[in-house]
Amino acid sequence: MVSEFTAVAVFLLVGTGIVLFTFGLAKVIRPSAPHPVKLETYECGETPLGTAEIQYNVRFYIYALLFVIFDVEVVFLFPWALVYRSLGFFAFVEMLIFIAILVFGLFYAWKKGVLKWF
Amino acid sequence: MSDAFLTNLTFYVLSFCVIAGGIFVVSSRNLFHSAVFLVFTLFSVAGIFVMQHAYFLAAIQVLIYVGAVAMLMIFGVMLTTQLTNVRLRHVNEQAWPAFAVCLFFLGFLVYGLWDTPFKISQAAAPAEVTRAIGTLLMTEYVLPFEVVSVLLLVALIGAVVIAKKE
Amino acid sequence: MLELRGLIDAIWGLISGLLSGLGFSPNLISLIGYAIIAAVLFGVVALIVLFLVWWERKVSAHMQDRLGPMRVGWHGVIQTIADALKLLQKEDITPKAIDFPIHFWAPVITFVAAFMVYVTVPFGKGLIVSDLSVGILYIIAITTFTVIGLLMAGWGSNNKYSLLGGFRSAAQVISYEVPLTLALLGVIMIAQTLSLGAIVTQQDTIFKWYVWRQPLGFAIFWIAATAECNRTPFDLPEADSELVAGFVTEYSGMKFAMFFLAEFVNMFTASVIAVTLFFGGWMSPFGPDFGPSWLWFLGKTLFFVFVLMWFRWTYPRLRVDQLMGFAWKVLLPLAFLNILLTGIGIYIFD
Amino acid sequence: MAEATISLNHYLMLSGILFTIGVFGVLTRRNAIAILMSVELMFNAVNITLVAFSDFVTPAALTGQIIALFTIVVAAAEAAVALAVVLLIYRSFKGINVDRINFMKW
Repeated sequence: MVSEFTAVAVFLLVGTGIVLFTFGLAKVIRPSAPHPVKLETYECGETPLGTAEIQYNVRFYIYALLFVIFDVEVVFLFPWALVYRSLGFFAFVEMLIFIAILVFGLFYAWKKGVLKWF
Repeated sequence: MSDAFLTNLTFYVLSFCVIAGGIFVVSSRNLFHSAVFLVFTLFSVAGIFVMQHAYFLAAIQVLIYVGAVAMLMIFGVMLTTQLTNVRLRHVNEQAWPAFAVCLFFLGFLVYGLWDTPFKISQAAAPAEVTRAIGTLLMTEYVLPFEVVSVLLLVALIGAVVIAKKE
Repeated sequence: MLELRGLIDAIWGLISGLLSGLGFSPNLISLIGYAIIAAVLFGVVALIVLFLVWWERKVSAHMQDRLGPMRVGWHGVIQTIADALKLLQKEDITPKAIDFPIHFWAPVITFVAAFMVYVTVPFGKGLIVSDLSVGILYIIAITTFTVIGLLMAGWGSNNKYSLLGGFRSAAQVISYEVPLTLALLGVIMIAQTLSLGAIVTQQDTIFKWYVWRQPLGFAIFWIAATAECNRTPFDLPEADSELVAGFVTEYSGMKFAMFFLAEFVNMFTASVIAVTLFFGGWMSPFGPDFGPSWLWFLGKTLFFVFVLMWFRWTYPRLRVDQLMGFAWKVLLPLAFLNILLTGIGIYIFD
Repeated sequence: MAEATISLNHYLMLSGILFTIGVFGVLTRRNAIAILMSVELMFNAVNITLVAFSDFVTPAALTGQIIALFTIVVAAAEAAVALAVVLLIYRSFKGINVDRINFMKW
């Protein structure tokens, strides 16, 4: 049962445990002097105006979206890269088509101006 | 601690994480909490994949679902919700009927699955699963593979057209 | 021989003998073994990070013709330990408006994700906790949790600067993630394996280092990795003149320390990946048996960390539009070109 | 090996429960993004099933794993487009509660 991923699980548990332990330790050691001003949201010493519910620009979302598409592409490239040498020229052409189609997408986004920040 | 005990323990702990995470995803009032529990559930599902010897798929699950899809959800939540007004009603009027329907559906699934004999195969899995997947993608599944790129292109263009500011 | 593996095996022989004498089952003993390794490695990583913080301050100081920390210990070597102890005692000031569970778990996730990379890092000959078959893919996958941590910190703080800083960091990290991964793909095409241990053993002399066959790939990787670590010239998330402290604005005490340490761990990780994939990992330039392997590994890695620090005092900060444009319009096409060239190169040269 | 180990049915049950949770979410949540999350849960339930069958029924052919891989890709594409639609809805309706978005009825 002890597979290669057992270490990953153990590391997850031990790492989280140690971090939480240091938080707990700090809680025991540190002073606590509550004051109403300390409970305020930081805004350079001013009284905060409104909450953080400003509308953020949609461009962040567009980058996230491009990332999703290209991340998925990369995932398909991994198994391909692993067998590239054994499969020969055919695999290369297949991947060329695959990449070309997505580079076209990137080019489209570029021309549409979504890669521009301003 | 025998092998079987460890396997069982891992499975039940992971299943608990998956199911508890799923329940929180659909029931949390705070949408951002839902998204974080979604990340938790997806990560636990990756653990389940590891138990089923699908190591490549587990890595992909974390990479695409946690790193991309859940992150996109979080972006969506951050762009459309406010932290302050989470006290609104988050379910519609159909909650109880839906619960009944789901219970019936689950009962139906369990009833259907419990006694079905599946052809359990004892064949050995390929030694290097990732390499085998690569070979399969390049030979047997080459058409779906190329269609995926077209699908991604369509999704990219569609999403850009929809989300772009006029 | 100065190899650590023999020593570790000897110590582990003693402990496991003791445990099996106490009637523990073999499975439990190996679990305990992993737990001990994890705890020890946590300590090692923490020590390395404390050293890096001190080193960064010294390097910065000397590059600016200052002295840096001098008081605590010889040339201030234990300054960061003193700082860590100070942070441990700091009051944890959290505003009332935060989303507590999110705010609390964000630093934990960020740090643990940064730490979990070291499961499959080959530190030296035989010094790898678990040589995962999906090695590189595992590292790439686990580091995506950093983005989740950033977004949680930004949102959970309920602060304008935090939210904007979190958004910016996340957008930057994901933009550079794609060219970074594509740059690593060139090495995988040559090496034909994802396991880091195998990649290191393939590069057993200086002539077989993959950097010679992947110069463009390495350049892309290194630029993207600098951006992933939020280092200058890509340190926009911490542009203190615009965003106060970015997503860590509302953090103090140990929680702040976790973000701070995770940043240095990530810096070390980036150097580790560069060394392992492109510069022969723990192999010495002259073959596997020249000097202690872990020392070669540490030396090479620290050199690359030094390069990151060097960047910081050489380049000015980019503007946000230049930053994103560079990732998508320059690095990404170059990364595709690199894959194409690698594909053709393998045909011509092999 | 006296104790029972995990069989195919265990995975199928887990998948069934997760799928049901997803269905419940889709039926009851008002927020469009929450509905999308529930759909992701359903996708994951299906993937567990596919990989389980791949592991127990066709371990050599890996069919289930390949199909799960394609499922993940389709899910990612779906999420990208669906969230773009959600953003558009948010812009025109100033909210994303789906029971308010009923202009197609008339």
